[in-house]
Amino acid sequence: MRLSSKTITLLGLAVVIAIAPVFFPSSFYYRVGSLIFVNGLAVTGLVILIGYAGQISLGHAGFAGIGAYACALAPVHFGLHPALAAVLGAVLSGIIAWLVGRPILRLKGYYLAVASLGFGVLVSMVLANEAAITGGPDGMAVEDPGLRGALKAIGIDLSNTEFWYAFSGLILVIGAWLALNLYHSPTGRALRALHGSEVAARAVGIDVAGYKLKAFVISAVYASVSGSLLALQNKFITPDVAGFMHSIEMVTMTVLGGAGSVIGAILGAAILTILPQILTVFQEYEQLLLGLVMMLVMIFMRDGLLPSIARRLRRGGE
Amino acid sequence: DIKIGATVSETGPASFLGDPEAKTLKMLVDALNAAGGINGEKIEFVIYDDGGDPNKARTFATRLVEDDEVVAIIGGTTTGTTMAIMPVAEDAEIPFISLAGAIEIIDPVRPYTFKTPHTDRMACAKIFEDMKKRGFTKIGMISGSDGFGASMRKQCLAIIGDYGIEVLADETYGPTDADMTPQLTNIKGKDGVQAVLNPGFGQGPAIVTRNYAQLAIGLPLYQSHGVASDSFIELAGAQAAEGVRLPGTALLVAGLLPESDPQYAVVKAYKEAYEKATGKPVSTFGGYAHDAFAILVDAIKRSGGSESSAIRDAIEATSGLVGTTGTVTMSATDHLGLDLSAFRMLEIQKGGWKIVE
Amino acid sequence: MSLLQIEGLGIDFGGLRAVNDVSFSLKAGEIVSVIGPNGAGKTTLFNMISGVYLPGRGKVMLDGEDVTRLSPHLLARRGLSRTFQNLQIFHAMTVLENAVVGHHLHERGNILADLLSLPASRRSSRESEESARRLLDRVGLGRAAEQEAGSLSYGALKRLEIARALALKPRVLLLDEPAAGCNAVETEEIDHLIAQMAAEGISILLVEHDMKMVMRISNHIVVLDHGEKIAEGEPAAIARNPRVIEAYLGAQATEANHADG
Amino acid sequence: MLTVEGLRSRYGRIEVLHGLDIEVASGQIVTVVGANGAGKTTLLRCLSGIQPVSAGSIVFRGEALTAVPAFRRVQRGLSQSPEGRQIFTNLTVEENLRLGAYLFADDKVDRDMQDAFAMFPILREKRNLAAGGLSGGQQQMLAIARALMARPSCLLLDEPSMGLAPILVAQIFEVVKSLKSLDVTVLLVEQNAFGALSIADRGYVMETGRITMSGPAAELIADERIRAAYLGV
Amino acid sequence: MPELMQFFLSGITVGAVYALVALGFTIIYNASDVVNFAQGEFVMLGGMITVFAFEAGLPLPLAALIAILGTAVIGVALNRLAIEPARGAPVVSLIIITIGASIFIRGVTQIVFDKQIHRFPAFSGDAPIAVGGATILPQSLWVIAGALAVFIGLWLFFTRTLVGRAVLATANNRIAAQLVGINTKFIMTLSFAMSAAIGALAGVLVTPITLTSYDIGISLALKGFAAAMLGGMGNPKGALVGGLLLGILEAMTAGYISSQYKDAAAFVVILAVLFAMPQGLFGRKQTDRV
Ligand SMILES: Nc1ncnc2c1ncn2[C@@H]1O[C@H](COP(=O)(O)OP(=O)(O)OP(=O)(O)O)[C@@H](O)[C@H]1O
Ligand SMILES: Nc1ncnc2c1ncn2[C@@H]1O[C@H](COP(=O)(O)OP(=O)(O)OP(=O)(O)O)[C@@H](O)[C@H]1O
Ligand SMILES: [Mg+2]
Ligand SMILES: [Mg+2]
Repeated sequence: MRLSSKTITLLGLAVVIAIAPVFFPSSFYYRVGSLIFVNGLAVTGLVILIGYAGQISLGHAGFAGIGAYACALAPVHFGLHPALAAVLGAVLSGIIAWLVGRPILRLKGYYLAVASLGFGVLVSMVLANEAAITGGPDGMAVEDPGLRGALKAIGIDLSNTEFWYAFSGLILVIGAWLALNLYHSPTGRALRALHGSEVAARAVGIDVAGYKLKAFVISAVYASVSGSLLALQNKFITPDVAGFMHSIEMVTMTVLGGAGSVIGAILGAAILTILPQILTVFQEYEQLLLGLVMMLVMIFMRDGLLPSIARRLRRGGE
Repeated sequence: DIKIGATVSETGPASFLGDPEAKTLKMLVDALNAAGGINGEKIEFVIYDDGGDPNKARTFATRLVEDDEVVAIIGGTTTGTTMAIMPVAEDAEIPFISLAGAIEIIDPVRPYTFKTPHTDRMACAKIFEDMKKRGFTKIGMISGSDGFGASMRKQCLAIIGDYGIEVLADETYGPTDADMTPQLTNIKGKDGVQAVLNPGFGQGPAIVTRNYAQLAIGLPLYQSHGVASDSFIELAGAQAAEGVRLPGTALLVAGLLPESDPQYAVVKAYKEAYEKATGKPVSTFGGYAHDAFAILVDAIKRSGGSESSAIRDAIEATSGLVGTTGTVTMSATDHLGLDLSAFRMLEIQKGGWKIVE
Repeated sequence: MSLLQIEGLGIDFGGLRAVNDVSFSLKAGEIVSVIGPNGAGKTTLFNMISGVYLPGRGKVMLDGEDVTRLSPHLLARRGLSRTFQNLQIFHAMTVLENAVVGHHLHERGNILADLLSLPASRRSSRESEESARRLLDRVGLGRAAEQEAGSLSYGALKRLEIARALALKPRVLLLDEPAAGCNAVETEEIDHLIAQMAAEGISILLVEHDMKMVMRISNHIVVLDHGEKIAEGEPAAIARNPRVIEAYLGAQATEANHADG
Repeated sequence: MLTVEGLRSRYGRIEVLHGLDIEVASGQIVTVVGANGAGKTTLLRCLSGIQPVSAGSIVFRGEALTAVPAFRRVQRGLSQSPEGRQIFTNLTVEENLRLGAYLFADDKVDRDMQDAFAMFPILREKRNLAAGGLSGGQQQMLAIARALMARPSCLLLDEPSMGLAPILVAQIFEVVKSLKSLDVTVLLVEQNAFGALSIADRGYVMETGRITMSGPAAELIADERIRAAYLGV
Repeated sequence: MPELMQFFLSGITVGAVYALVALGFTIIYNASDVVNFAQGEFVMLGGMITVFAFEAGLPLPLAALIAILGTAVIGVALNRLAIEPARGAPVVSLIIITIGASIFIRGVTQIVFDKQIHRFPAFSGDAPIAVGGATILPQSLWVIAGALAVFIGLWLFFTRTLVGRAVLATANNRIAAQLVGINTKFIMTLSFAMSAAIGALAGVLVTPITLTSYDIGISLALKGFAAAMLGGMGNPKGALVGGLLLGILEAMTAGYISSQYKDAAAFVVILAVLFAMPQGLFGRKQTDRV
C-alpha cells in the first residue's frame, strides 16, 4: 500500500517522539520535550487559524489561560477531577471563542489583531485582578490529575517528567492528525480559499463568516488544551499563561516554522522552546541572540522554516 | 566541586529585582572561589535567567536538578517563579532558598524550601506599627497590580485590623503606568485620610511619589521595602521624596549604622564589594541573594559535605547568621528565621536616608 | 417563466447613481448580454445581483423568489454563480484546488467528519477532484492542474475562473468580461464554451466588450449607460440602435464589425 | 532605440523566456502578439525592470539597462502601462496621475494632467475619488494616462485595450498612433492583434517564450498563419 | 469638578505619550503595511541614549539630539539589514522580523547600558502648573506640544508633499511605485529613519515623566499600537486622536470606576469602536473592486 504524505508525516512525528528519549542524557530533556509538545499543540491550532484561514490572533493565550485556570479552579471550586476540568476548559474556550469570534472576526488584518489582543488582555486582567478566586498575579497551585498513578496501577511506572512527555506527545500527535486531516478536506479548502479571496469564496457558496468562526473555535480549543496540559504538568499556574507575551510567542512559533504547515509550526515551537535553553551558555547575550536568530530565519526563510526548506530541497532535486 | 544552581529573573518585568540578585551571586561565588572555596572545594555555579516567567523557571529548576545535578538551588525572584520552582525542588529533595516575599512560600513550612526576604506581612506590620505610633487610623492605599504589589496589598489588608487602622481608599496602578494622578486625586478627595501607603516596586512608586508631590497631597507617604534603594530617591527626585517613610534593611543605611551594630561589618563589606564590582548602588534585593548565599555556604560548611539532605538539615539549623536583612535563626517551624527587628523604619530626608526609631 | 428577474435595481455611491432603475429578465438556457460604456454600471449590476453589494433600490427575483438581500453564499446555494472582472483567484492554492473549491456546495460531510477524515469526507473530496479535472480539461487548463494558481498567465486565470464558476453546477451564471485578455482565436473558444453551457440549460448573463462575441451568441442584449438602461433587444437591433452606436459602439467600430463580419 | 538580445527570464525554476531578440527603432510602433501564457507580459516586465533577467541584454538608447533598477529606467524614458493596471487603489485619481509624473516638479505637469483629462474626460470627473472605486475600464484609462505622465520616450503598453468599450478601443489606437508625431516609441502588446498590427510599423509573434515570426506589420497582417492563429479569420 | 479636570489633565498627558508612539507607527505602516513592533524600542533608545549621554556630561539638548539621530541611524540599519533583505516576504514574516529586532535591540541595550530605571530632569522644572483647580507638570506640556508638532508635520508630509504621497504609493503597490520612478528602497529608508526619529523624540520627551529602562518598549508599543488602531492605522489624525482618547479613557476609568480595570475599559471601548467602525475612527476604507 502506498502511504499518503499525511500518514508519513504523522508516522514521522510519532516515531521522532517515541525514539527521541533514547538520546536523552538526563530526564530534564523529557521536560523540554513535553514543553515542545504543549507549545506545538497551541501552534497547531494557530496553523488552522493563521495558516489556513489567514486570520491573525494576538489573543490566543487568553484561551490557554482559560484552559489552564479551568484545571486549577474547577477541582477547587466544584470538586471536578482535573482531567475533566481540562475538558470543561476546552468546551468553555470553544463557547467563549464562538461568542467573541462572531463580532471580532468581521474585522480584518491588524484590526482583528488588536481586537483579539484586547480579548487576551481582558482574560489575563481578570485572572490577575480577581485574586480572591485565582490567586492573583502570583498564581495558584493545580491538583495532580492522578493519571500517572492510574498508569502505575496497570504496571506502567513512569517518572513525572516521563509521563508528561509521553502524554503531551500523544495529545500532540492527535492534534496534528486532526489538523492534517483538515487541510485537504472540504473545510480546510474552504478556509484556505477565504484566505485567498473572501469575495470569491462567498461566490462559490462558502459561508465565510461561519468558517472563520469554526477556525477560531477550533484553534481556541487547541490553545485551551495546551494551557491545561501546561497547568497540569507544572502543578502551578500564573496569569502569565494568558499574557500578551505568550500570545506573541505562539504566533511567532507559528510563523517561524511556517504558518501553512503543521509540522513546520511544530518545528517552530521546538526551536523557540529549545533555543532559550541553548542560549543560556551565552549568559547576558541570550536575548540578543534570540532576536538575531528570529530575524535571520525570517530573512532567509521568508515563508517559515519548513516551507522554505522544502522548496529548496525540491529545487535542488531537479 | 560543589555544584550550586540558581534561577532568577535577570530580565523581564522583575529584572529590577533579579539583576542585582544575579550580579550579587556571581560576585560572591567568584570571591569565595578565589578564597579557596568551601572546605577546600570550589563552587561550581550555574545560573539561569527565567525572565520572570514561572513556566521557564520551572524548566530551569528541572534542568538544575536533572541535568546539572546541583546540590541546592537559590532563586525565584518573584513569588510566581518561586511557586513554580518549589514543587521541583521538593520532589527532588533539594534545598531551595527563595528570594521572594510572599508568606505562602514558607507558610506552611515545606521541608526543602527556605527564603531570605522578610515576608510582605512583616513589612506591613512594620509600617502599621509606625502609623499607629504616629496616631494614624485612617489611611489610603495605592498598590501596584504586579505580583509584588498585589501580594503585599493582600497581606497588609489581612493584618491591618490588628492595628486598628482602616483603609478608606484602595487604588491600584499597572506596573508600566505613566501617571497615577487620577488614583491619587481620589485618595486626596477622601475625607479623613491621614496617611497613604504604596506597596510596589520598579518605576511605579517613583511616579506615585512624583505625582503625590504634584498634587500637593501633603499627607505622610509610606513606601514599601520594594523601593529600598538609593535609586528610588534619584528617580522620585529628592524634593518629592522628602519625608517618605519605608521599612528598609540595614543595607540601605550602611553609612548610618553605628559600628556597634551587629550587622555593621556584613553590610559594609557587601555594599563596598558590590558597588566596586558593578558600579551601581546596592539594593535590598541584592542583599536577599547575598543572604541566601551566605546561609547556603554556612550550611554546606557545617554539613561537611555535599549531600542535599544534610545541607537541608544544616540550613534548618542556621542560627545567629548575620546577613544584610537581619540575623537569621531558622528552625523546623520557621524557614525564614527573621523577625521584625530586622526591619528599620527609614525616612528620606534631604535626599538621604534617616533611621527614625 | 423567467429564471432571473431584475426589477428597478439601483445603487448610489456617494452622489453617484451608479445604477438606476434597471429591469430585465433571463430565461432558462438563455444568454443575455449586458453592454455599455466603461463605468456604465455593468459590474455594479452584477455585484448587486450576486449579493456582493446590497442594492439601494429594486428587487432581484430568482425562480420567482425575492433574493435581494441574500448574501452571496446563499445565492450560490440557490444556483447563482459568477466570475469576476478583477480576478479573484485563490493564489496560494493549486489550479486544481481552485476548481475543487468550486464544488464546495456539493460536498457532503461536516467539520467533524473533516477533522476525523471520515470516509464520507474523503469520498466527497475525491468526487470533487474528479469533476474538477474534467472542468479544467474543458477550459483547456488540464495540464496546469498541479501548478500554483498564482503562476498562471492572465488569460489562463480568466479561464480558471470560469471552471470554478461551473463547478457550482449553476442554473444562472454571471460572466464579467470572460474574454478580456484573450485573442480572437481564444475568444472563439470561450464563445463555444458559453454556447455549450447555455445548451446544457444554464442561463447566462454576460458582460463583454468584444462585440463580435456578444452579437454572435446573445439571445438578448441590455444596454446600460450612466447606470440607466438605454436600450434592450435582439443583437441585430441593438447594433443598429443610434443611441447605442453613439454611446458605446462608435461609428468606426460598427464599420469594422461589418467589415469583419 | 531599444535592442533586446538573447533575453531569458524565469519564475523560480521555470524559465519562461528562452532567448528573445527584439529590435525597436526610434519613433516606431512595434507590436507583439501571442497566445495566453506566451510570455508577452514577462517580456515587458523585463524591459521595465520589475522582472529579473537571467541572461541576455537590453540596450536602450545605447545604454545597457540590465543592471539598472526599475525606477531609474523611468528616468531614462521608459514607461509602462502594466498588465492588471496596477494603479494605486488607495490614492485618488489625481494623485495617481501626479505620481505618474513623480520625476517632474515643473508647470508642465499640470498641463500634462490637463491633456490626460482631455483624453479621458471621465478621469477629470473622478479626479478626487479613490482610484480603487473606478470601473475596470476606467482603471485601464488611468493606467495608460499615468504611463503617459512620465513623458516617456519609449512607452510599453501591456494590452491597453483590455476592458475598454469599443468606442474607446478605437480611441486608444488613435492615441498610440498620434504618439508617433510626438516622437514616442511604442512597444505594444495586444490581444486585439488586428487593431494593433493595423497601426504598427513592425510586429513580432511570440510562442511559448520564443519569437517565431517577425516583420513589417503589413506583411504579418496578411500572413495566412497569423490570420488563422491570432486574428480568427 | 477639579477632580474631573485632574483626570482630564492626566488623561491628555498619558494620551500624548500614546499618541507620540502611535504617530511613530504611522510612517512605516504607510510605506510598507508593516506594523513595526520594534517601534517601542525606538522610544526606549531615545530615552536611554539621552540618559547616558547626559550623565556623561553632555548638555541635555545635545544629548537629546544625539539620541534622536542615533536612533534614526539604528532605524535605517534595521531597514537595510533586516527588512530590505526580506523584501517580498509575507507581511506576517516581516512582523516577526520586527519582533525579533525588538528583542535584539533590548538585548543589546541591556549590555551596552544597563537594566536599571533611569530618568533625566524635566526640561522646564517640576513646578506644577495650576489649571482650573488641578495641576499639570510642565513636562506634560512638552509632551503634548511634541505630539501636536509631530502630528502637524506628518499631516503636511502625507497630504502636501510628493514624497509623502510616494510613501503611500509604495505601500499601496510597490511594483507600480517603481514603475512611476519612485525609488522604493529610498522611501523605505526614509520611512524607517523618520519613524525611528519620531520614536526617539517621544522617548526624549516622555522620559522625565514615565522614566525609562531597557524594557519599557513593549508596553509602550502595545499601547501605541492599540491607540493607532483605535484611530485608524496609517492616518496621523487617527494616531493623535486615538492616543489622546485612550489616555483620557484610562484616566477617567481609573478616576471614576476602577483603577484595576482601567486597561480593560480601554480595550472594551476599542472593541466597541471597531465593531461600529471596522477601520477605526479615521481609517480609510479600502476600495477594492471585484
Ligand atoms: N465601490 C465603489 N465606490 C465608488 N464608486 C463605485 C464603486 N463601484 C462602482 N463605482 C462607480 O460606479 C460606476 C459604475 O462602475 P462599474 O464598475 O459597474 O462599471 P462597468 O460598467 O462595469 O464598467 P467597465 O466596462 O469599465 O468595467 C463607475 O463610475 C464607478 O466609478
Ligand atoms: N508569478 C509567476 N510565477 C510562475 N510562473 C509565472 C508567473 N507569472 C507568469 N508565469 C508563467 O509564465 C508564462 C508567461 O506568462 P505571461 O504572463 O508573460 O504570458 P502572457 O503572454 O502575458 O499571457 P496573457 O496573454 O495571458 O497575459 C506562463 O506560462 C505563466 O504561467
Ligand atoms: Mg466592469
Ligand atoms: Mg499578459
